[in-house]
Amino acid sequence: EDKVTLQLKWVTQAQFAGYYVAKDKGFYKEEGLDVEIKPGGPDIAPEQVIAGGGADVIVDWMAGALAARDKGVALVNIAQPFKKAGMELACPKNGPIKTEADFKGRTLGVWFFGNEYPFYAWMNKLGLKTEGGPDGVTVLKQSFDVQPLIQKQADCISVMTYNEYWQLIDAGYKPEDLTVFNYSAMGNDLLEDGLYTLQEKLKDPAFEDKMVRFVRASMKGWKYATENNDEAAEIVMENGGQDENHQKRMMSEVAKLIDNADGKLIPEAYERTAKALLDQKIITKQPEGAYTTAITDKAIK
Amino acid sequence: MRALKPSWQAVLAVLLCLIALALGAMSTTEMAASAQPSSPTAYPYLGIKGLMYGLAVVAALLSMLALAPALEALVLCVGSTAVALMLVSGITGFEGTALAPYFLLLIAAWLLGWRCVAVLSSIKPSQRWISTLLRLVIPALFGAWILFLWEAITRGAGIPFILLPPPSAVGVRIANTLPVLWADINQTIFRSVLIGYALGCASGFLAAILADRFVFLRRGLIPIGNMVSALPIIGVAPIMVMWFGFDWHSKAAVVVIMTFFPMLVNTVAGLAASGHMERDLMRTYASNYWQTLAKLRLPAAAPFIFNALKINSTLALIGAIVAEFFGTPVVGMGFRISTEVGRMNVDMVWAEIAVAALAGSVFYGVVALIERAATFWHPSVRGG
Amino acid sequence: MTAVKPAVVAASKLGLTFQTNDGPVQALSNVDLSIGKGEFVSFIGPSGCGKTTFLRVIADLEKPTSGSITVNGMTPEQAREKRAYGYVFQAAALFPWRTIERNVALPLEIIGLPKAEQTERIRRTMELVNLAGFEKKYPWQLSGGMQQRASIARALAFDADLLLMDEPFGALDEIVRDHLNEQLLQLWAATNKTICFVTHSIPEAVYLSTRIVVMSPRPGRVTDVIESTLPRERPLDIRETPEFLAIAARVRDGLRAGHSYED
Amino acid sequence: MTAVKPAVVAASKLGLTFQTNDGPVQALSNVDLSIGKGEFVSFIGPSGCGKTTFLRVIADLEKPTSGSITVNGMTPEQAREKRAYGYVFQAAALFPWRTIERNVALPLEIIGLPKAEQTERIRRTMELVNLAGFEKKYPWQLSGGMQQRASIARALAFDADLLLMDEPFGALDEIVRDHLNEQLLQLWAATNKTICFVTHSIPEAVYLSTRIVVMSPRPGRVTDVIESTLPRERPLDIRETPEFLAIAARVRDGLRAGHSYED
Amino acid sequence: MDSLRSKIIPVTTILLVIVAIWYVGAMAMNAPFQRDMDSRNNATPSTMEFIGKTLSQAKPTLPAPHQVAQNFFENTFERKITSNRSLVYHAWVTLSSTLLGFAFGTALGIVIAIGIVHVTTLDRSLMPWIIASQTIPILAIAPMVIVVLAAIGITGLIPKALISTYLSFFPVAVGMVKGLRSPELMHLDLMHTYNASRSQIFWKLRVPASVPFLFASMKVAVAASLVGAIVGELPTGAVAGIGAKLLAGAYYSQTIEIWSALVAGSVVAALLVALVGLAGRLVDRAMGGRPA
Ligand SMILES: Nc1ncnc2c1ncn2[C@@H]1O[C@H](COP(=O)(O)OP(=O)(O)OP(=O)(O)O)[C@@H](O)[C@H]1O
Ligand SMILES: Nc1ncnc2c1ncn2[C@@H]1O[C@H](COP(=O)(O)OP(=O)(O)OP(=O)(O)O)[C@@H](O)[C@H]1O
Ligand SMILES: Cc1ncc(C[n+]2csc(CCO)c2C)c(N)n1
Ligand SMILES: [Mg+2]
Ligand SMILES: [Mg+2]
Repeated sequence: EDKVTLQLKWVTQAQFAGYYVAKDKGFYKEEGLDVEIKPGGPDIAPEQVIAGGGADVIVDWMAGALAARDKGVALVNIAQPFKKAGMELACPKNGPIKTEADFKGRTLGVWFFGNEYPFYAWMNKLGLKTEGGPDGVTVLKQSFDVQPLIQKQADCISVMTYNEYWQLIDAGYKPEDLTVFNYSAMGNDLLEDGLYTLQEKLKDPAFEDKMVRFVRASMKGWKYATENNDEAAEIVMENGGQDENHQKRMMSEVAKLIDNADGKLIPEAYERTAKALLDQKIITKQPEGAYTTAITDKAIK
Repeated sequence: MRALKPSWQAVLAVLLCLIALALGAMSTTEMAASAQPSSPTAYPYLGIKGLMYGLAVVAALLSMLALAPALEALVLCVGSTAVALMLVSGITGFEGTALAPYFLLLIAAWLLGWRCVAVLSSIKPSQRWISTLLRLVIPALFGAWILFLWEAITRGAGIPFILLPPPSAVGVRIANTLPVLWADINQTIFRSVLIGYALGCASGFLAAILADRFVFLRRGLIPIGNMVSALPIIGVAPIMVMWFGFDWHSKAAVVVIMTFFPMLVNTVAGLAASGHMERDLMRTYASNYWQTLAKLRLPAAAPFIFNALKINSTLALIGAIVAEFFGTPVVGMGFRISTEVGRMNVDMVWAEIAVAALAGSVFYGVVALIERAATFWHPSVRGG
Repeated sequence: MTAVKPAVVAASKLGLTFQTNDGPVQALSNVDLSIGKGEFVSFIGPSGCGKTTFLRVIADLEKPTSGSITVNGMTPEQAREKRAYGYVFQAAALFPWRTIERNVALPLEIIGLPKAEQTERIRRTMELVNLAGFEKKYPWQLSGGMQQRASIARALAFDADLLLMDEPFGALDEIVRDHLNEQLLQLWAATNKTICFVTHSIPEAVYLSTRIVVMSPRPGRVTDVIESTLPRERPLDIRETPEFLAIAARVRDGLRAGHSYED
Repeated sequence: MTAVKPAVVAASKLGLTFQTNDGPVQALSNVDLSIGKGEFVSFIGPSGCGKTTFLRVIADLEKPTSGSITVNGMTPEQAREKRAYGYVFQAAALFPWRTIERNVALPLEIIGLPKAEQTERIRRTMELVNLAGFEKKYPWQLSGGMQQRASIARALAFDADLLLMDEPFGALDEIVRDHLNEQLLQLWAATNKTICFVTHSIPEAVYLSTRIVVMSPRPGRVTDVIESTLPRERPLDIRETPEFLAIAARVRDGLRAGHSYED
Repeated sequence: MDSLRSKIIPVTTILLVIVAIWYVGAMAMNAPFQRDMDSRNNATPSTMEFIGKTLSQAKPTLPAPHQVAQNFFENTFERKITSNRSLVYHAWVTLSSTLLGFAFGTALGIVIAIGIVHVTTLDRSLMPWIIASQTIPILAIAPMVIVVLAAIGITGLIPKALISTYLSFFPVAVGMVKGLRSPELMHLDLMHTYNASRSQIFWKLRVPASVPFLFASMKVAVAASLVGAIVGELPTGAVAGIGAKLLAGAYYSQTIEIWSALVAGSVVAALLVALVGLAGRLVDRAMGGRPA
């Protein structure tokens, strides 16, 4: 059996159900793989882990991967299970923000640690400064949770459709109490969870073959997960997920982002992501060879 | 016999140079070039290899002659620094190609640097200004060597930039982002750290006095103080953000909690440190509690209290920075570190770390200077 | 004669036992003693017999385990709180962070004396113990005898009615000692202080005291109390008179009796 | 007579100045002195005149700022490294965390004596200073004089050829002092040790010494060196002989000359 | 035992005062959110009902003491200690790396202090850099440390313990430098007269003299170790330990869980500090320490 180490971007939750399902249901084993899944956390940068040799393949957002590539870690996207972005900005209806025009002079909660690019790209598009003041928006670095909204420290906060949004609902907000700005819906989305590996290693045909098998099994896992949400959520729970109900809900939301589980990258979304990063000078040069469709082409015939 | 003054560092350095010479090529490119002498490829240290070895060996040998310490230090300093500089500048452009001789020569140069520091610290100057100068030069040399090693190893071994950038890159980054760094310092150090430190130390001190004054409080407060001590910052910081908002107030609150306990523990230990006879003396004057405290027990506790002030000066800095990982405005050293890690701008991360280290050292140094002045009578200051 | 004066210190059946890691040590046993106002009482006895302990009991630094004691008619604690006495310890006990001058000032600060009067008293007592010129030095910069004198100056500056002095002149040479003996007698005569004085020097005890208490070791008991027949006015050469020598001989005999080795 | 013996201590033009916060203090100035093997030299002088400082220079605890000194023909440092001397400090300097017995054992542990011999020496010296029964006590459980005796025991147990003693008997009563004086003389006679002895007691100095060095204060100078004409064999009552009293008188005169106040 | 009883009354009194303040705080801090909720639901509760609600929210801003106590009790006593949900299990995971890190840290701190006191080169050159090292925010480099260690095959307990070490050696080093230099000059002189070797001076004089400083520092260090162990749990995937518990709680805003994990951490800390204190007292007693 070939060993593969997968580094996730965040803690164990239904966001990564496909991989846990593939492992639990033996899809990896069928492909002759022995996969170790390493959960991430708030201060784990998967890009660093892979550069340090701690993983063979990582789950990452495209923006972060391109930024790392710009810094000399040649990450290549080999599959893109998430077709749509799950991020959105949520504002209470009884607050001051109803439309994009109301942002001026307000405080918005944003996640950093590589998750801030879509927000800045959007503000860029709106022509809003992010240094505060009456003509711009004040940015608040938001931590794990939805407290800034509950504590009224921010007028809007970032949420994921599959996660924090439901925490707001749990906290007593009803869907009709909230205005949400969904990045995908606005056409501002940057690619989220994809699978990345090192360009150097991909040159090795044996490794490439291993990745083909890995992606094939992973996508099979995702397919299974999107079709059997509750079972997938339970598998996540068994692997250390927290709060069963929450995981079930997350699974069903995540399923909406997957589309059909073929892992194929949509080149337009890639271009949009690259351009947004270039515009913000996050990366200095147009990325070349930052993705390959070879793997998915071989994996999903 | 008097003409020679062998030192193990110099001898070992010469030995390492010889081994390195015997091993040959210093980089994979050089190896490749010598395998195919026909194709003229460029490789590191084309012309200066001999010069580097020569310098190292000569400096090592010269240093073992019975020179005046100042002269010996000069020879060592010049020799080792020159070799290190050449090593580092030579490998630029060929990162990750270094072979064993590269590292051996590096170690040899470092040994000479070490010897230099050792010689310098054994000098006992008669004039004041020289000893002050030495006090600054020695740690600076030591630090310079840490940087040399770091630069040479990251470049020589080709460590990925996003894992550990070479210090030169960090230096460039610092120079280019001074305004940002200054804004961060302003937010983190002049607000969270200093205010939190002052409040935390003061409250720890007051708690210790209260605990000392009232037995009831001592029995009740100390165990609870112990519990506060280990409230992990990562648990407390989000709560503080919840309570005090996301600006510096919540960071200062975290710093208060972190600095409280060391002050409490050390002050309590210090208040127990005054001698029995001295306490008896104060009793014979029917000196009241506060008089005894002010005139005997606090002065006697001063070494312990300064101990806490010193430990806290660095704790406060760590606390404020780490607390900024959990909800902040978009300025501050901790904010910058956590976001720039996410952006893979590791040089910026290290720039902030370097600034933090500098600020922390200055902070600590100021406290230590005050300590020397205030506890001049303590054996540890009078020289033990 | 002394009995009619009001007793400054009155001990009856006083006993004190220390509990130590290897069993109890009886430091004082059955001490009966009354010291009247204006007396100068010397305590003499072999090393470890309980002299310091007795002084410490008077000073409320040690609680007796049996018997009773009053100081100025009060418990030692009340007396201490009234600042009834000044104490010169066997060791100098100077604070290392204060200069000599500020060490002497310590008790004056505590009783809250006005600054001007503090300066005056410090000057006077520093001169008395011959330390003028060393005001600004720190304790560790002084010789052993000088430290001892600084601690005497500190107690004298305090100026209480009862002076407890534990071998104050032990570390001083004969000449300084004679000088300070004279000074102390003058001070005593002029101010009618009561003085309890521990010493190892028989001539010193005889020269200074109106009464000499001889103690014997473990358990510390009072074996002899010798009333001095010398006049209050005592020039230094009184020490050659037969009367003086007779008293000294009696003290020496009392002392010798308490020792285990006969020679 | 002493000149022919090999000099154990030889100081010439020795000077030492301390730098303090308010200017330099000259503790020793131009001291010329040679001490031969087997001598018993006492130092006497007013408090603060530099006696302790001189002993500390011999012991390599203080570096002279001018002049030169040899100990056993070596520099003081070399002599110290050869463990040439034992030192009794003016204060007891016992380690508070060791029992008395273990304090006495300290130097023996350091020179690495076998356990059995350590026990034997401790027993012997503890008896000598009359502290048997207090082996297991901690220093703070002892009286001042007992602590001083413990520190003497410690130095005697060390058993070096040169003994430096700084007012070792200052805190002891006359009887114990006489006893220890005799013991010390016996020890000295039996072992041919060289002893440098600081004291404030003129009779003690005369009784013990083959030579008495009188010093004067600030800057500490040697003002008189008195050779004793007493025989080596000295019973205690030699102190009443006219010869003894004559020497004592000469010492007293030398001492008085050094003092600022005449009486 | 008597001293135990004489401690219980003060501790409980003060705890009661804290709990009372805590309840008031919980009501005050949870009230705004409750008001929001009520206004969204058009509910108009009576004052008593309102207070009751502020003390029974599922994710309160400040959980009420009884909520924390209940959660703490359930997770401590009602779960198998091997269960992933048992606080005892998590506390044990954290404790093991704390203890290892504390042992490393104390040893390292002492070694550094010895070096600084005895080697002039180190005294002159090392201290500023040790100080600088302590200003590096641990949370920033912890992931890199763990990545690098994992790359060379070190995983599990050791990386977490190393982060504890990093935080705990400093108080020990600073305190011990002070302590080892605290013997009285006369005692040092005495040792010089015996021409005692450096190691003899060290063992027989410097070490005993440094004991009060050592224990004061070790109390701070053991607390710092615990913080380090908790910090170290995050970048290792936060699978077990009090840090993992805190993180999971924080991630889902489960404030009650956070607080009960915090309480667990504090209890562990208090026990550790008390243990060090006890060891200090025993050592002091063995060294003939004089009762105050
Ligand atoms: N460390 C020091 N720093 C400054 N001055 C000092 C120091 N040690 C001693 N002196 C000064 O040196 C002089 C001599 O001191 P020394 O201790 O030798 O006197 P001594 O003859 O032993 O007196 P005593 O009989 O009182 O013990 C004194 O005036 C003292 O103030
Ligand atoms: N704190 C203590 N704990 C236990 N025993 C003590 C304590 N203090 C004194 N002792 C013992 O009490 C006895 C009397 O001691 P004290 O100090 O009163 O003697 P002293 O007469 O002053 O002797 P010296 O002339 O040597 O100073 C001694 O045997 C001593 O060991
Ligand atoms: C510090 C911090 N960073 C990001 C998120 C939000 N978050 C959680 S999962 C996820 C998708 C990436 O896997 C994102 C963006 C957070 N809550 N806290
Ligand atoms: Mg006494
Ligand atoms: Mg002296």
